[in-house]
Amino acid sequence: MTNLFSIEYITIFTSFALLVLGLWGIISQKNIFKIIISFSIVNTSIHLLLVSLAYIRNRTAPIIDSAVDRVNAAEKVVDPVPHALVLTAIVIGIGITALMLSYAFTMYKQHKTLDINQYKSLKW
Amino acid sequence: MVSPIYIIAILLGMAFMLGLLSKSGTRIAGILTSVSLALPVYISISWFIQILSGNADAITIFTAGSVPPFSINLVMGLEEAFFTSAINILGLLGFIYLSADLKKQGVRAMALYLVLIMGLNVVVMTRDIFNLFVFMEIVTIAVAGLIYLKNDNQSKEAGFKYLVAVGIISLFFLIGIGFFYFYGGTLNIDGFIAANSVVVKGATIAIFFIIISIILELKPFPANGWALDVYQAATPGVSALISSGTATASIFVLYKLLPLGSEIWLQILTVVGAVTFLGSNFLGISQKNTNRLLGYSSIGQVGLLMMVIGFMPQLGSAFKMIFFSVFISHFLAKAGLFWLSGIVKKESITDWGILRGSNIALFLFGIFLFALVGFPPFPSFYGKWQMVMELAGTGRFIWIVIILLGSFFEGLYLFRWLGYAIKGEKSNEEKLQIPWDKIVPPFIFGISLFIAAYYANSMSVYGNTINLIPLVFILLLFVIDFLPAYIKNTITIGAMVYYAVNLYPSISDDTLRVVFAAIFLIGGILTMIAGYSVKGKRKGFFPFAVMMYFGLIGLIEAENLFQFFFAWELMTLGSYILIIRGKFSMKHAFNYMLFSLGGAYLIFLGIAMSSFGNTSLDIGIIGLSTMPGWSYTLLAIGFLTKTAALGLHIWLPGAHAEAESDVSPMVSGILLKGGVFGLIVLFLAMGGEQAASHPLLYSLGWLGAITALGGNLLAVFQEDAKRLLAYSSVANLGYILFALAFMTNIGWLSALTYSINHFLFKTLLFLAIGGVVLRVKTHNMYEMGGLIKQMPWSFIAVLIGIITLAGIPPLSGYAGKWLFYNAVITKGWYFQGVLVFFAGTIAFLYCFKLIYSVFLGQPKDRFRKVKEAPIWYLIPQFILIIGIMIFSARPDLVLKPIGALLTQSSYFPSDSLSWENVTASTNLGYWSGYKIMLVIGVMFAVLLVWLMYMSRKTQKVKQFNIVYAGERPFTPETTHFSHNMFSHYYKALGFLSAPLATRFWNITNDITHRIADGSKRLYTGNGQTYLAVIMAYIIIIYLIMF
Amino acid sequence: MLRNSLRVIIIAALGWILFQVYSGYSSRDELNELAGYYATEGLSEVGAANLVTSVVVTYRGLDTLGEVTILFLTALIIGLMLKAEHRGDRTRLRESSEFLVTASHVLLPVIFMVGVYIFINGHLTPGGGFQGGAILASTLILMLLSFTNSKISHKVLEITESVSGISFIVLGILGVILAGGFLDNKILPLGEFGKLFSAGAIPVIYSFIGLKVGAELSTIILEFNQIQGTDDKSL
Amino acid sequence: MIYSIIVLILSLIMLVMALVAIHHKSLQIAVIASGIISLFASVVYIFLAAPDVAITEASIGSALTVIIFFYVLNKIRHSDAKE
Repeated sequence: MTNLFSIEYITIFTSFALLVLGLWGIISQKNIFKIIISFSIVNTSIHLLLVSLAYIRNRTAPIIDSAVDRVNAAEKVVDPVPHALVLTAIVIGIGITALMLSYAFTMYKQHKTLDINQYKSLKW
Repeated sequence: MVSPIYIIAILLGMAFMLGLLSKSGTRIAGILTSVSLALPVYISISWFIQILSGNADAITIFTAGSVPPFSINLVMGLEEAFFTSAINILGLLGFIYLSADLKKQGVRAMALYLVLIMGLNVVVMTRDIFNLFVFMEIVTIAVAGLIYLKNDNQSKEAGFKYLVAVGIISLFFLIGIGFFYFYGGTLNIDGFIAANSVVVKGATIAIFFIIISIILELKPFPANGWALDVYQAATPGVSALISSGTATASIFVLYKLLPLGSEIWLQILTVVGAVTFLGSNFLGISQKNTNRLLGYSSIGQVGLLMMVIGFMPQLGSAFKMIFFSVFISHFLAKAGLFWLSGIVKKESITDWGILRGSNIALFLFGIFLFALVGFPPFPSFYGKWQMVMELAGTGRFIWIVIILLGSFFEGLYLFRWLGYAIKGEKSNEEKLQIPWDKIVPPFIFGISLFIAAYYANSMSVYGNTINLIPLVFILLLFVIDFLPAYIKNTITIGAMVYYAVNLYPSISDDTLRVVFAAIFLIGGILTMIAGYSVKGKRKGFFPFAVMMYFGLIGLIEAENLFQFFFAWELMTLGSYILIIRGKFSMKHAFNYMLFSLGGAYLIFLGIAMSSFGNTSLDIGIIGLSTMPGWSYTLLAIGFLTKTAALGLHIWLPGAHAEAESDVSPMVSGILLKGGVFGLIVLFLAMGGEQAASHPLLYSLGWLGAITALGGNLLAVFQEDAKRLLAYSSVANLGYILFALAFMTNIGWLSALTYSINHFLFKTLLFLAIGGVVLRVKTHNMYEMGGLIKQMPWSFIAVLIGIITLAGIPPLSGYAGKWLFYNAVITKGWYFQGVLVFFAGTIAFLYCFKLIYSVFLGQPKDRFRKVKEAPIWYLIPQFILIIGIMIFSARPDLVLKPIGALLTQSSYFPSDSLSWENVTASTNLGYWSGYKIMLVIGVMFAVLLVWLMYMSRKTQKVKQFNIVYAGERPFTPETTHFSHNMFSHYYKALGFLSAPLATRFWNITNDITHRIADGSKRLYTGNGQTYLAVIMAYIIIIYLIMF
Repeated sequence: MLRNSLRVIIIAALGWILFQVYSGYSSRDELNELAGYYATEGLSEVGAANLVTSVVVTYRGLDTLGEVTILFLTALIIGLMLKAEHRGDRTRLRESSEFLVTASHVLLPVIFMVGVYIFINGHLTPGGGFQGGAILASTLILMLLSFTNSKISHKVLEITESVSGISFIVLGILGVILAGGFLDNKILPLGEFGKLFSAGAIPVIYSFIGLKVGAELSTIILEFNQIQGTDDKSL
Repeated sequence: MIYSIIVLILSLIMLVMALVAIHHKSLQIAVIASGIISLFASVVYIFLAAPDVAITEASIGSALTVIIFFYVLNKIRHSDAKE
């Protein structure tokens, strides 16, 4: 049970909770702007998940400096790979969010509304 | 060879470079973009060719000077080379197509396009899961940008829905990747597969998220609302890229990632694919918006591809061929159709008549549709065939039914669309604008379909048994379509004569086949002669006429079921186009295609069931079927749709009556025999005489009898001369079915006599009436009358025709009847016999009506000046009359060899007919055609002389020289004697001719459409609902999995 | 009502699935083989002290290329989409406070230098091209805030972006020609571990990444800024 | 242990902020709340020994995203006011 109180358990749980909340926001909010916000929350939650998965207790950041011996670095540092993935994912995330926003903006320009229920000209 | 890494470098480098160009440099940018799109085409194709020919091995491209799993690697193998080639070719052509739109948006839009193609290439080649994610995101974003190109309200909306939906899907993918790495300790796909043997605990959930997101990217039904909106709203050029380009990459990704998962994923994929294929195509049938319709079809095809992948283990070595065939048809045809849609610029498929403004566009449209539905010789035909056969081999019939049902729905809406294009209304003011850059890409894809067809043929197991030369000839006819009709007619007739001469020796020992070959080829040549009367070019007629005849002959030549079905489909396709050429035949041709397609798929299913447990595909295996009840019934119903048995007949009258004057005899006198031949093949395979007590035959006997009665009853009350003849054909085919169902020697003999007779007199009658219709420009008999003076030769032809039809001595119709009643009595089916006999008497009524109201009575004023039918119509008529005369006088010439064959064969050993010179006798009596002819001839001559002597006193009056209580009737035609001629009979018998079948099919059709229309409402248009459906889809698959 | 409860069910079911995943999770104590390799062999192979950098720039360099491409695409598409909005008369923006202007004069070069420092030292310390690029972009924001009437040239950004993008690819190709593969950093000598000029081409590549990311983020911000009508009070 | 408690508190704040971001009527507050989630996430990353990710999340995920959100939001509110 003590395990559950370790950082990575907390953060993973948090990330899942954030994910569920974000998804709830995505399918419950009528405002497109809110949907995009929810989307970015989901994004953040997944980044958090990936970083948590990389964590190993009592280890330091994957940077070899005075604190970490070069020789047995493998026993000292946490996993650098998910960090690299998350770096990429964050940048992709802002790209997609910005794109969604500009779509939302042009849609708003046309119809003067952000209610997703009003955008149903395509159906069936 | 050039390393594939340069594909990335060139495309991406050029995309970055374009930023340096000034905004006005679109011309230069266009050229640079084309060049940089062309280079990857070269690179990937050269790899494909080299690897395929064995000159090169698949290579792995390492990056970062390290090896996987430490660094990302790309692979260029045979499959990758194939898919990147496809994508790059599409990329280049798609750019040419889109260049005008892109130029409008400036240099940046071109950079966008380049990045999209680069992304697709990497998605195919990469072996690293996260790299895959990144480049899939690139593709997503680039597509989202391209959707915006159209820059209208709908495209914005669709683009946003797309972005959100795919965004969510990719987030699930990312979760999957996180756990993939956590549990697998690698990001390399191959590394993971290798490690999977140790069963990585917990990795199943990672794989679940990964594969489910790829499946969702493939737009499974019903979690695909966003995709449909995109297809509808984007510029067609972009939709083509999405449908053929990104879907290609995604399907390959699925194929690449599947080995990660366990076997159960294959089953899930099969179900997902089946649901998608069936559901999407079903909803498509009530769709009118062009691009959305294509979207439905596109999604359906991807579903089929998923099914193919899901069945990978079952398909075994045939997998590659099947996948290739289905894939390439979809890839080429769907892109082509979207491109054409961009040229036509019509939102509704009902407005596609404008396509007729361009022959080349119409031609391309046709082949794309045929390729999608899976008609031979296009690749998907081979693919579907092979797939169905492989599935049948393992007894998966439910899946076959799903595939065929889905294909049927797809055929339904595609052929409705084709109908609108060929026959739909078209205003004269609108002109189809076809710039070269818009037509070149679909043209290249159209040609590629034929090349792909050739490869599919050579990869197919039975492909080498198909004779491709006639197909080449058909293609040649398309090429020379610009020539005048008479030249093409001569070439066609020449080719048919040549074919007949060459064919004869190979089948001469089988009289049965000779008879049918003669009907098909001699009949074909005769009806083609009538075609000389057509002036102008008669575009698009000859290729399809030849296709139909080649299909018919193919049935005879077929040695295995593959050839048989190939020929059957060709025949269907050719005849459909011939029928739709008629002025008002759009609806009827559609009905014809509907029934033909349904019938063809029943035959297909029957063949599949027969093949279960058998190793070969010889035609004889039908008889060895392990599920005889099913295969016999399915095949029989399939063939009966072609012979128009009552209940399945509703397509026939319209199709035959509304066809062009010289096409009606082709489809009525000749084409129907294709169905008869099918029945003969089936019944022979069932075992001939030994199967005589089979319950199926008993019911078919009843069906035949009822069809004979019903057909004649319906014919009697017709006012339309051609419809009358058409219904009469229904009845005659009923006789033939009835006689065949006896399964006795004499029964078959009479059936064959009927077949020959029906060919002779129905071709004759349709030609003669067709000639009349050509002159008087109406089908309604009560508007004609007294034409005997103007058209004496046609009169004689019709007279001979109806005498034969009615079975009045001395002509050969009587011979048929004589044999027939002999057969009925021997068989002992008295009650059915009475029905048929009664039907025969009804035939007298309409025969009389036909000759009386058209040729006799008072001539109409407006027809006083009409000329005799064209000489080209009369020549074949009199050749047919000569044929009837010979057959009537010397039936032994034909019947003796047939009888001998039937008796000698193991099928019908008990012979009950004996010949003595010209006299045939059974234990019930004897008959000599020659003598009867002589006796009746003398009687006829005496009567004629007497009549002529009597008629010298007749007095001429004006037609409407009657008093109607001081008023003239408003429509004097309706007072014509022959108008509503048999109304008094109608009171007594009318209830029998109630259009029950029509009503039944109408209701079925209506219900189907309503259901489709109702379920379509699933796609509410609300992007949020779509997202909820996506999430629900994930949950459902999860529940199935765990 | 029905729709809402359906939504609740969907979310609850997803939560339940995720909970299953969570309860199946147990933390690990060891680096896996791959990460272990990066931590040991990677040092001598790549020579970057920051392991994340060595993974991002070298081993997974293709991902990074894809990533900058995504930003490139995004900037490009947003440019296309908002192009129409730029037209029309731009009302004069309100003058910023003098304090902000003065502070910006001082701060701008500093922040800029910090950005550059971060991406050049990416192989030694936390941070790198993305972070540095983001900081470069933030100087732009500051400029937009303080010099409300300054014209920031799209052209400069575009050229920076194109040139650094092409350089990135050229460096990658050089890797194919001179070293072991696309984006191999050993085209330059690895140098002494821990020094600025070490780890082969990593500092060079990361600089280009930094410039490119900075230019792209700036473009995005600029595009969004240009749709503004009157005031930026909310910032 | 102390780290765990800090992380737990941060997590709780993040979850609360998520609720605020989703359900609060004011879009501005929602944007700020989502920015806070990102910012706190970057603090958590420090505890998770991921300084690179922390910097990135703070600068890109938090700051830039919020700025872009506000640009659009501002424009939307602006045109609302004009109506």
